[in-house]
Amino acid sequence: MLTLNSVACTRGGVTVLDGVSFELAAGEALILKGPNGSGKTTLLRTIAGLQPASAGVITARPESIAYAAHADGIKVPLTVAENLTFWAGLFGAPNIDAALTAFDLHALRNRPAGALSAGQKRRVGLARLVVTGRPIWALDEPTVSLDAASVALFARAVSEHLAAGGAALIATHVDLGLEARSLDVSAFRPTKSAQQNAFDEAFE
Amino acid sequence: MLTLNSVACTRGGVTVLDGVSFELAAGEALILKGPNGSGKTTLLRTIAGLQPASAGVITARPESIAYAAHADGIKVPLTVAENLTFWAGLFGAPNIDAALTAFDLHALRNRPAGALSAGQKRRVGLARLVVTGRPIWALDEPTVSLDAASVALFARAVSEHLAAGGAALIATHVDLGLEARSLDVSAFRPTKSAQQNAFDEAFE
Amino acid sequence: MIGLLTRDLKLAIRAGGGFGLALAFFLIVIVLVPFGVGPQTDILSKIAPGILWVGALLACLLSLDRLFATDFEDGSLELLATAPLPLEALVATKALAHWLTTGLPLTLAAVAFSVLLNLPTPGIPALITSLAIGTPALSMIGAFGAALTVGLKRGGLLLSLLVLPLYVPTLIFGAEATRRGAEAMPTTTPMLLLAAITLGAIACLPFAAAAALRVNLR
Amino acid sequence: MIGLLTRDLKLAIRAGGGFGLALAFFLIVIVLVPFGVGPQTDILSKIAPGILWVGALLACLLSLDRLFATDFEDGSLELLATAPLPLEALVATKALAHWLTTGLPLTLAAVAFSVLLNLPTPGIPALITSLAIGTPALSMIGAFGAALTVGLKRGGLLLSLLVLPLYVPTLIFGAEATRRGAEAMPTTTPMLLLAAITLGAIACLPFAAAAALRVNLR
Amino acid sequence: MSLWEYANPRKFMSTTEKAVAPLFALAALFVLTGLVWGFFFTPDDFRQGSTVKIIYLHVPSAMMAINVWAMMLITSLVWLIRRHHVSALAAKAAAPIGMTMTLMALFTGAVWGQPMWGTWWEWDPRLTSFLILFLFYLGYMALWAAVEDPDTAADLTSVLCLVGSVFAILSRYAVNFWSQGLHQGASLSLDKEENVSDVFWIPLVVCIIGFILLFIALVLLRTRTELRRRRLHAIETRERMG
Ligand code: HEM
Ligand SMILES: Nc1ncnc2c1ncn2[C@@H]1O[C@H](COP(=O)(O)OP(=O)(O)OP(=O)(O)O)[C@@H](O)[C@H]1O
Ligand SMILES: Nc1ncnc2c1ncn2[C@@H]1O[C@H](COP(=O)(O)OP(=O)(O)OP(=O)(O)O)[C@@H](O)[C@H]1O
Ligand SMILES: [Mg+2]
Ligand SMILES: [Mg+2]
Repeated sequence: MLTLNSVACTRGGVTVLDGVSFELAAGEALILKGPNGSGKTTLLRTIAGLQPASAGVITARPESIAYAAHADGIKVPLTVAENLTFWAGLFGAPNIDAALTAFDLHALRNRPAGALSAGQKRRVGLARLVVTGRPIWALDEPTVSLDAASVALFARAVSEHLAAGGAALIATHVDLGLEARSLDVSAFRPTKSAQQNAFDEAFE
Repeated sequence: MLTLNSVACTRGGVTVLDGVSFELAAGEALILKGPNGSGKTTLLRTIAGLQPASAGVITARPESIAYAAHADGIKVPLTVAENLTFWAGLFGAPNIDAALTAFDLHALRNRPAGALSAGQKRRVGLARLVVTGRPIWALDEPTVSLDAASVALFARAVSEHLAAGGAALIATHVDLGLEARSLDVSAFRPTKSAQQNAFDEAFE
Repeated sequence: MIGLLTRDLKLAIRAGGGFGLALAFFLIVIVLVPFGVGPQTDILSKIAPGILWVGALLACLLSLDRLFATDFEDGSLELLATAPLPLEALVATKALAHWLTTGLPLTLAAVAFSVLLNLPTPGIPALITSLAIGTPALSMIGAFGAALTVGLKRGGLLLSLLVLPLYVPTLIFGAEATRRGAEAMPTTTPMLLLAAITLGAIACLPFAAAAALRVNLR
Repeated sequence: MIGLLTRDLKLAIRAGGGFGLALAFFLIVIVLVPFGVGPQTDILSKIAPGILWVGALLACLLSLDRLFATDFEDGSLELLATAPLPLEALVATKALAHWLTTGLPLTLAAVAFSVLLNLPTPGIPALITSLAIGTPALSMIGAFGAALTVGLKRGGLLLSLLVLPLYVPTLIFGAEATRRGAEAMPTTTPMLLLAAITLGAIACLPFAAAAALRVNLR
Repeated sequence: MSLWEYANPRKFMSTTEKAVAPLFALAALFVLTGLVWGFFFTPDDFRQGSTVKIIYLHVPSAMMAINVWAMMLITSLVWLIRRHHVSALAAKAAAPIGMTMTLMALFTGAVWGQPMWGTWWEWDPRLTSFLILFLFYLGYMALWAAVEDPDTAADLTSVLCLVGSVFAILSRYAVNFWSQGLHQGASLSLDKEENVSDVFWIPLVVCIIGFILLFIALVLLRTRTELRRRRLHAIETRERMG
């Protein structure tokens, strides 16, 4: 579903990853590991199409990726249901019930999002993924602020998504209780020379 | 150092915790546990003095509490060193070296905070605690986005703080590798009648 | 797109005021000017077309700052950029929402305000027509400026520095049309020019603004 | 407090411009007004005192919006509220930083701008003195308004709605002093009244603003 | 050999290294000749007296003010289409020069206007459009200053320059519509019949050539500086990244 072929990503003019290659098939999840600052967020943003890869090719069906960032994109003046309905309308989903059920949000549906605790807000952010109906989930530390029960909910949602033929790419520092391959991005640190090259050959 | 005596906290007009009592002595840490939405953030904010307790008494030396919230309060246009120096000046700390060392930030000191990854930013936020020089740390999910090595750094910083006669109150969902008492705040859910009472007796 | 429009309108209303706020600001500016320039009615009625138009411009400006910034800060803009909606449509919709909450109420209420400044009666229809034709351009140009400055922490003043010079043609033709109306002269030429600017802005600027947004999200 | 002041100034400068931006905005307003009201020098020189003062007011206003909002959104305001600095001092410092980046450059550059609008020469010292005395009040009152609206997502317009009426006395005395200066009349009375407002604002409003901040943080 | 070769920073640096100093010398020669000739060896105008001599500063700076913006437009387009760093940095380097030229035209005009029209400032369409041009320069430079990342800044300012150019032309048009002015029409057209006489004309042309040379020299110098600054930024970033 998603293929990366020796992709390089830059952030603020510096190459942070180089030569990333992997393949993600339907029904498969891949956990991105790596210490802070190793470039997980940069890689996910590149795959989501928010920034161009500075080298290599990313192959995926267009508009097949649902991205969830560090920030949730929740509008605090709107209620939970209004937030999700907005995304549902945008992605052409028929309704939001499946999403509410997946993340146990029925009780909170009419709360303004500003009156949620950190973990509850995160659950709303994750519920958006279900609403997009896209096959590849690209998630950046999805379980931040979640309690154990919610992490289990999330793991179940991912498993269901995979069972339905989706795929998931998850950057995380904690154990999610999912059985999946994992990939340590720190292996793709650019060599000194590659960094030099991509960086400012034009200016020497 | 810090004593709570049947404290009740409200959030958005609803009592979320009632009858919270505990004592925190010097050199001691207390982990606040509880599912999402159980009121940990509310309790910490109340203790930090940002909102009044609706019942009960909180006893602590004035200005003894350093609070760290979900948000870091980092100015992205300033560098790491400038950010910390600002707080050092405000709290009267002589320099920021100890803080930089505690969270391994020397290499990042001249980076603009906007060019940090999520975990690096979090480390800067935590380094502020060292700079405050206050004895009681009240921390709201401090290890969000941190990798394993940084969590260990954090645990060491807390241990050192405790060994130096400080105390810490930490709300978290994950295991920090600290040996400390823990307190489940969901035990303090208000009874139906208490809630009714605090909520809108004035309107009945 | 309709979903986005209703969301933006809902947000504007929940945040207090929505439609009323731009009006109130307009009213205040119009009340302040006599305090500033003194109460002589003849001078006031002479400068009325200009003041009304400058007031409309400033009312637009003040609400522009946060047009994309709130979405940028809470992360929705990134998510919207990966959604099936093209960014050009996003910009156009945002500009439309902005116009509905500022330009439109201003146009509708202009009659009342023109009386406050003693605008000669024949100028009133000209004022209303010119506002109706010209304010969409103000919103669209403003959206472009907002897209340019979305990543900046304190974009407010910079935004106005970028946007106000772009407002000059609209202001000139709008105020001129009103003045000609007030002096019972034909207003066709400035109105046509105003319409041309508006159409041009609506046709081209969404693309420029979307390009700026893409760069800022990178 | 000095730390806070330098931090705020640094942030204003890094965000682009700092001192220059308010000036540029002021310049633009002064250019826009003739576009609106027409190029006749006699009318312009008559309304010059008012326009200059209204322009100063608006330049203040546009940069107020984010005075506390950025700190609120990134969480620093909560942390500052628990710091050893009393909130009153915080407010006063923020207002001072705001004045240094808007009121002060405006005052210094007012000579050049008054030439553009053909303000009669004897009015120029009066304009500068009145701006020097009056703009601190604008910043302080504005800080109060910003403290009131800090929790709101789109505070810009609402803020101006709250603040502009509070600006009326300052505007009236300031413009009056300038006008009297331009007509070579004595300006002592309006200047004294202006000074009284400024002193009053500086003495009392930090407390009101700090109270508002405390409520908004709760 | 393609022209684009010079868009390579290294090539650009090595080529211009030797060109800058001679260009400055040549520019100085032309400007000084033109000014001295104009100031001391032309007769006084029969109506305007010796004040007319300010024309030798006024007209060249006014022409350059417009042409610099045109050059920025072209280099911005080159950056957007071909992504040559030199092009973007040349636009950045030109802006302050253009702004200075605009200010100079405004200032010499004001100094001239005082004896001629009796005021320092008049809302004449030509003067007003220069004020607007000044604002465009200001906005452009402020945007460069405000955006941290150099590539982002280059992209944003290029888009602004593009849109701004369209609106600058519109404004020029609108301003003419708004007020009929006092200012002179163009006198440097090829149709010499209605022009000022040769005595004034030749030194003026010399001055104009001098200003163009001066601009080229300054832009090359400043572009070199910007390239070096960019490189420094790159090195600093890499250093900080460790
Ligand atoms: C203060 C602002 C002024 C500005 C911005 C300004 C702008 C310009 C510009 C752009 C040109 C070049 C026109 C061209 O070559 O087509 C020009 C030329 C000229 N200006 Fe001004 N001007 C100003 C004031 C004045 C004043 C006060 C006078 C004198 C009364 C004056 C007299 C002239 C003359 C004689 C020319 C030469 C026209 C020609 O033959 O090309 N200008 N000015
Ligand atoms: N705007 C920027 N400019 C320059 N460098 C940046 C910028 N943003 C991030 N970086 C750097 O790029 C590297 C990769 O950052 P990224 O956010 O991808 O890391 P990450 O793996 O997601 O880390 P974390 O686990 O902390 O979220 C880091 O070293 C970071 O410091
Ligand atoms: N502004 C508000 N208005 C009304 N209710 C609120 C508001 N903010 C939070 N709440 C509610 O108060 C309760 C306590 O919230 P709090 O943020 O203290 O929880 P928490 O224990 O910190 O949760 P988490 O682990 O998710 O951070 C939650 O049920 C939440 O929904
Ligand atoms: Mg990350
Ligand atoms: Mg919490």
